[in-house]
Amino acid sequence: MAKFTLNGVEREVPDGINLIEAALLSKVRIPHYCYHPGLSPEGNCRMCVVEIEGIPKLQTACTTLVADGMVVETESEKVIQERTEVMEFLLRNHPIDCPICDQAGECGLQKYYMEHGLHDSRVAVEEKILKRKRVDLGPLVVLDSERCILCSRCVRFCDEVAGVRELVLANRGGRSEITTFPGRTLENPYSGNVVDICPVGALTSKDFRFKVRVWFLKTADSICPGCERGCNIYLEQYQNEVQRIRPRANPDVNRWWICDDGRLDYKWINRDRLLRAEGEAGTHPPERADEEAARMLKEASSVLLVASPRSSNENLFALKRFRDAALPRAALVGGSFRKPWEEDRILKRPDRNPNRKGMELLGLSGDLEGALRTGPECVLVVENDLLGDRPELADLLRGKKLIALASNRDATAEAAALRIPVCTYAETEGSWTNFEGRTQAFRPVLKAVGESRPVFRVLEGIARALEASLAWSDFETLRAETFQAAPALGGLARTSGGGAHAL
Amino acid sequence: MPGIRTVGRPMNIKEKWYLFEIAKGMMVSIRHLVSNIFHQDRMPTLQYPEEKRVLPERFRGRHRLTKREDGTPKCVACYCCQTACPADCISIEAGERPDAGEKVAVRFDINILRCVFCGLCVEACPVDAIRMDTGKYELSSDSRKKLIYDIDTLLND
Amino acid sequence: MLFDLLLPVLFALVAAFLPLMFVPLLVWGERKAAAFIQDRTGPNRAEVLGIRLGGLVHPFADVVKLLGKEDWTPERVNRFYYNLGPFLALFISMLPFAIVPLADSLSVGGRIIEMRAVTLNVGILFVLAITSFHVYAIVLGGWGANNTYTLIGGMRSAAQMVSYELAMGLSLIGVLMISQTLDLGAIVRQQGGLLFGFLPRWNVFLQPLGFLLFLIALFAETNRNPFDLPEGESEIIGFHVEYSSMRFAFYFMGEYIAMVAGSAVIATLYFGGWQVPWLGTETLRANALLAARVLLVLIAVFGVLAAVLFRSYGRRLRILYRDRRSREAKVLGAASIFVAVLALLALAFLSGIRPLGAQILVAAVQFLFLVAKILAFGFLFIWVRWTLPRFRYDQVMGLGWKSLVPLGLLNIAVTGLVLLGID
Amino acid sequence: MIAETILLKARMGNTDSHTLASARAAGAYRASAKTLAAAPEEIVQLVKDSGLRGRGGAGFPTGLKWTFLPKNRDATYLCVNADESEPGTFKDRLILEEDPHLLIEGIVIACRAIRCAHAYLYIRGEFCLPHERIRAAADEAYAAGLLGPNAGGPGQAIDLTIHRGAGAYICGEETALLNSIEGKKGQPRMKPPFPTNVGLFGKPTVINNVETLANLPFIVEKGPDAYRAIGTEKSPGTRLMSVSGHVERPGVYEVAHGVPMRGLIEDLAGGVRGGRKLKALIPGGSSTPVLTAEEAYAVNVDFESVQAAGSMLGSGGCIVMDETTDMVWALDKLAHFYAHESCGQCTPCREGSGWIAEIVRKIATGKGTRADLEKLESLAAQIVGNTICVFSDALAMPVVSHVTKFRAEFEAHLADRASSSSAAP
Repeated sequence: MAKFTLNGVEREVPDGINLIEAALLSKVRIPHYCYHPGLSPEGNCRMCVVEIEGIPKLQTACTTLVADGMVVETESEKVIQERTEVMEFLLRNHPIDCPICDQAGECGLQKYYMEHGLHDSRVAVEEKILKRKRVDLGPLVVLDSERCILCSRCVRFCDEVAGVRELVLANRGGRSEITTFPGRTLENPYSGNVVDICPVGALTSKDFRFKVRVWFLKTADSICPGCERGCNIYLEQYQNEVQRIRPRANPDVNRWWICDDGRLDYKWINRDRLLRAEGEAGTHPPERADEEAARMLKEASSVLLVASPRSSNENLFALKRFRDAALPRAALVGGSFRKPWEEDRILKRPDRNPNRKGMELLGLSGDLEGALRTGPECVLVVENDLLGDRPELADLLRGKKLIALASNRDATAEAAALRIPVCTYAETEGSWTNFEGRTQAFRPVLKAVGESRPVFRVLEGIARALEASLAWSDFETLRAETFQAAPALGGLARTSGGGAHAL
Repeated sequence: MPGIRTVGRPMNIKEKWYLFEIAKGMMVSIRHLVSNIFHQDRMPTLQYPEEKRVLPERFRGRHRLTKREDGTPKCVACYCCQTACPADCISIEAGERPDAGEKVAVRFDINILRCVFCGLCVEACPVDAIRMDTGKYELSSDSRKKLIYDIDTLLND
Repeated sequence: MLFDLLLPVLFALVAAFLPLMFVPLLVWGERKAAAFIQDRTGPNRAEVLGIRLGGLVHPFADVVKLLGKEDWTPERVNRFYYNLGPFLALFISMLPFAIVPLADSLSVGGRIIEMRAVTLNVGILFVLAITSFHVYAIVLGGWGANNTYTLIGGMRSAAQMVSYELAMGLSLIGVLMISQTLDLGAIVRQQGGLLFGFLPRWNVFLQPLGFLLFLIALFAETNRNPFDLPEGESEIIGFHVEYSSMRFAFYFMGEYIAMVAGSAVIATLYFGGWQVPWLGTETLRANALLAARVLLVLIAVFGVLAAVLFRSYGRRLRILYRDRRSREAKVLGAASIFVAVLALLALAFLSGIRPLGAQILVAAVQFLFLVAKILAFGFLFIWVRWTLPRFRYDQVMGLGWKSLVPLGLLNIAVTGLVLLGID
Repeated sequence: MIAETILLKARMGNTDSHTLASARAAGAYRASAKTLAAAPEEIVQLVKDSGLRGRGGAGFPTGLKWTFLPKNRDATYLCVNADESEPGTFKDRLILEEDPHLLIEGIVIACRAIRCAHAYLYIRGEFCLPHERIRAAADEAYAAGLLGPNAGGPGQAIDLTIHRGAGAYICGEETALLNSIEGKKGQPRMKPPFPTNVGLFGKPTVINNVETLANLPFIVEKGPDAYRAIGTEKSPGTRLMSVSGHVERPGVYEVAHGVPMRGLIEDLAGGVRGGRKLKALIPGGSSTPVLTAEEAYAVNVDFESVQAAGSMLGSGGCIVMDETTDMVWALDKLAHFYAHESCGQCTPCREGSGWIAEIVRKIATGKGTRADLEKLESLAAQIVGNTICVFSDALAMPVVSHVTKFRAEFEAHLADRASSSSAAP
């Protein structure tokens, strides 16, 4: 621990952290552009300068490690003047195109200009240096060189995190530019992160570009469903459609990053949704659908329930309770045949199911094919695209009455005799347990699409139609019951905190 | 009456009689009637579609979108007007401009049925793309659809 | 014989259509007067071949509109009563006209022809009886629409009308005491001659308080402002909210006809009915030729005056409109000139009038005076409506029971005392 | 009347002075041979005693710098800064061209002193002949065993790698030089850590100027006292002064520290060209503040005296400007040089240098306003001391000194000078 004085107040912070982090522990924000907690400090933007007693020149907080007895001023007149001056330099060649810039609203220049600049411009627009606009860097990223403040975060990200040297700062002085090496493109599987860490609108995502102004977005904390890593994300919606995914800092899981596959893994939420319950006789209102499902389950001589490693712990537990309460003779197996993808050393895990571990901890696994071979008359599939993931299962499923609780019109839903719409993870609360056994909660950002309901509500409805007592007053009750019944899940994990920088 | 308090000056006997007050009131209205019969030209009413009021120079009227020199919309689809609009009557869709790597509105609808003509959109516009200077105030139509002005209508006003 | 049969039918038709013809006129007058009182121009857009008659075409356009509107019947109503309401309102309003004498009686070939549909010696009672019936139209409308609000509205109106009927009856007794008859024809005839040598001997001068009470009660009976609570749709829902289209119009026509009928009754009872002031029937008949000449001269003068007015009006129209509407003044001006020329020609060729002709001419003049009096009261109704605010319900009731009834009694007492004194 | 004091230029002047044979004949490598027997600490002490100060510009005591190296280190590098790009300075070129063995001997001594097995010589890309000469000299030294596996004693290698720069002025900055040698973009590094702790390839590194190292043979051979006998107390030894500009005889003159500047200009360089009067003098290379004629005639050629006059002796690049010189034009040249050479890393320098250059050009072309002049001064103040390296200071100081010392000239260039009462062209 190191004791230092910050703005006249003595603080104690861990050794070996820099002044930005140390100040942040005391809720003092030191403005910065080039510094990012996930990258090596460079000290080129000069925005984070602070006054340290005994050192005549202002020091960059990002490169200065806190030391015992240090006396630091972050808001002295000298510091504030220097920040204002740096802002003037940063804005000197910055184009006046906030209106067309996607970053407007979450831009570091805008933010700090309001906080630390507010100077009158001494630059005529025609004096600004013109650079390349709309440079295609790679499949996901577009560069506007004029807007770039050359903080080199993106360059350092590629070097240090992605481990590829794809970006470089070319040229000198006022003509400096971010660019790819000749003949290369920015195409590493984590390239989207440079858009997030870009403090200005220089790097924009091709996927999100011009779609929505950021101030219209509503955000919720969520978890990436792409693989069993369980990266923390922000889901952002506008007009009840998910517009983009951004990583949410969690030093224990994904640090500040997310892979590009995860970043783009939201389009299915907006597309091909099952809006109403559909049976062989047409569409049903929700209660009718539940009754229809109950009738099919009751009439069948044998029933198989299929759980999914993509369901939340709460929904899996609800399914278990449903079996116990309503269909005690039914078999219940869990599983998925979603093809694994290639693991990498950064974030991606081979198993593409976000809740494999949770399913196992809840005691739901087993031999699906074997269970199918026993010839159940009716199969209830919950959030599991069996046929889409493994078309060869079609033979085993043939002749069986299939009920699908599905969010999208996937192959399984299409093949089902009755399909009931359920909410995706973007519309409900829930939790997934990642491969390390860390149970993380996600929160809804969308209103339920169409007539979809959370899985446990549908199960409640079917149970009611089966005259079984199964009801939870609210989601919290269900969650509490789940964690009580499965202590192995360990309850919701807390982030170890730190480094959750906005800029 | 319980709960109701009469506020105001008390009436005198003559007023309480009411008849005299009625007569006074009747004289007022008949004065208007007679003078208006003989001086119809002094009435403020205009024979509207034929006669039109001379509008003040800075009368705003409904919106229009301005163009660049090459005829394309000045609008850069920044959504500032949409953000500023208290009536939520503007909806924009942005697209890529083929030339300079900039944004342009490919769809720009003003639902004039919702518009309150406050002019905040004009205030908000950073590029002087939307103006309320057409002086057009005759906005009736026989269908709601026609009252949602699209970008072509707004550009050619 | 045929004549005896035809005459009542003729008068019945007159009694039925005369008030109906007043309706568009009054509607027009209502709208136009309201506009002018409020410094507006009022209706003037509807036209037939460019002729607008200052908005007189509008009532006809309104009828077309009302007929064209959806005639909607609420669910679960008693259709019979629902439909009976507006019909009653219209029908009952017309009835008083049947007994109002339109002119002095003619004597043709030794036969006296009374100028009214029904010669009834209990005329006043008939009027009172019939107007009481109006309550049914309203209650039926309110109740028949199967809507609690209309029911309440209907009840409210019924209470109002019943209350004021009493005051109305009391105020009439003074007239009856003076005239000693219930026959309207006799009452009108009594009002010939002069009072103190210069005033027409009209009951209004003998019964000023009675007239005032009757007038107020009449306003209340016809549901006109300031007693138009039944009509206050937006503030206190009236009995007719569930009516639409022509059935709704029936109620309104009923109101206007009641207004006309009321005006006729009040003119008959208090303003000498068909009596021409200062000129008795005999005097007029004796100077029929002179009267005819004066009349023709007046027509010619008015024709020329109108033509001059239309000319200046036409100039304004031509500036305003560049379509057929600008021709209106020309057409009307020509028509005025034409009428004036006709009148002058008639004047030139008029050399004498036969006795029967004199009688008919005088009857026509008297009828015109009656119409003028009715229109004057119609205008009073309109004028009051656009001047006074509406009474609150408690004020309506208070006025009726606590002011009008005692005053009516007082009027009777005073009249009685005066009559006693004269005797 | 002053004369040159010859220490470094002793062997120069012959057509073959750059060859090993010629150098050896004149006594080269005697000093390095002497150090073979000495312990490294002794050599360091020797240099410390001599009071030798760096000739790169800052004048930091060389011996002291060497002692900053950590005691326990597995490898040490010596980097020779031959990236002489400062406008007005061309003394290192003289050594490299005329007496490269003097430098190589200095390198060998330094390597022994700091226990360095591998020295890097970073030479300016545009130096073609110097590169050729030092390369040839190194080859000769290798052939003679003066460099190579056993140059530092049995089994003690001293290797020399000559690294040719690509033409960036900033690579004369020591950490940018390190980056450049490492193959990265030539951008200065954050300090701390200082190169003596984390330098080339992450190892402790000493970076010395060519002229500094060229002093070592004399010190080793003649001893620190003999060295201290020359020059002033705080600035011992001689100084290679590059005199350029409006003088009759421009060139490199070796003078003992402490001689009057007037003597250097008038006696050695032949006075201001054409008998004109001196107007201004840049004493230590383009990045040092300019001196007026009076100031210039009052100073002596040593660190303290020039510093007292508000400038720096820097790298000894004396630029003489006579009375016909347009100071605005002069600053315009300087500003554009610095705008062109800013590495673009730190915000104030990247944006400020270009901005300053633009404004100076604006003033120089008669389009400037009083507001521009004020902007110029404020911008210069804004960039001083706010960057990773001292490049921005190197620009800001000349700007400030030019504008304050020759303000009237700047005001005369302004477009709106009429509005100013104080402007008197």
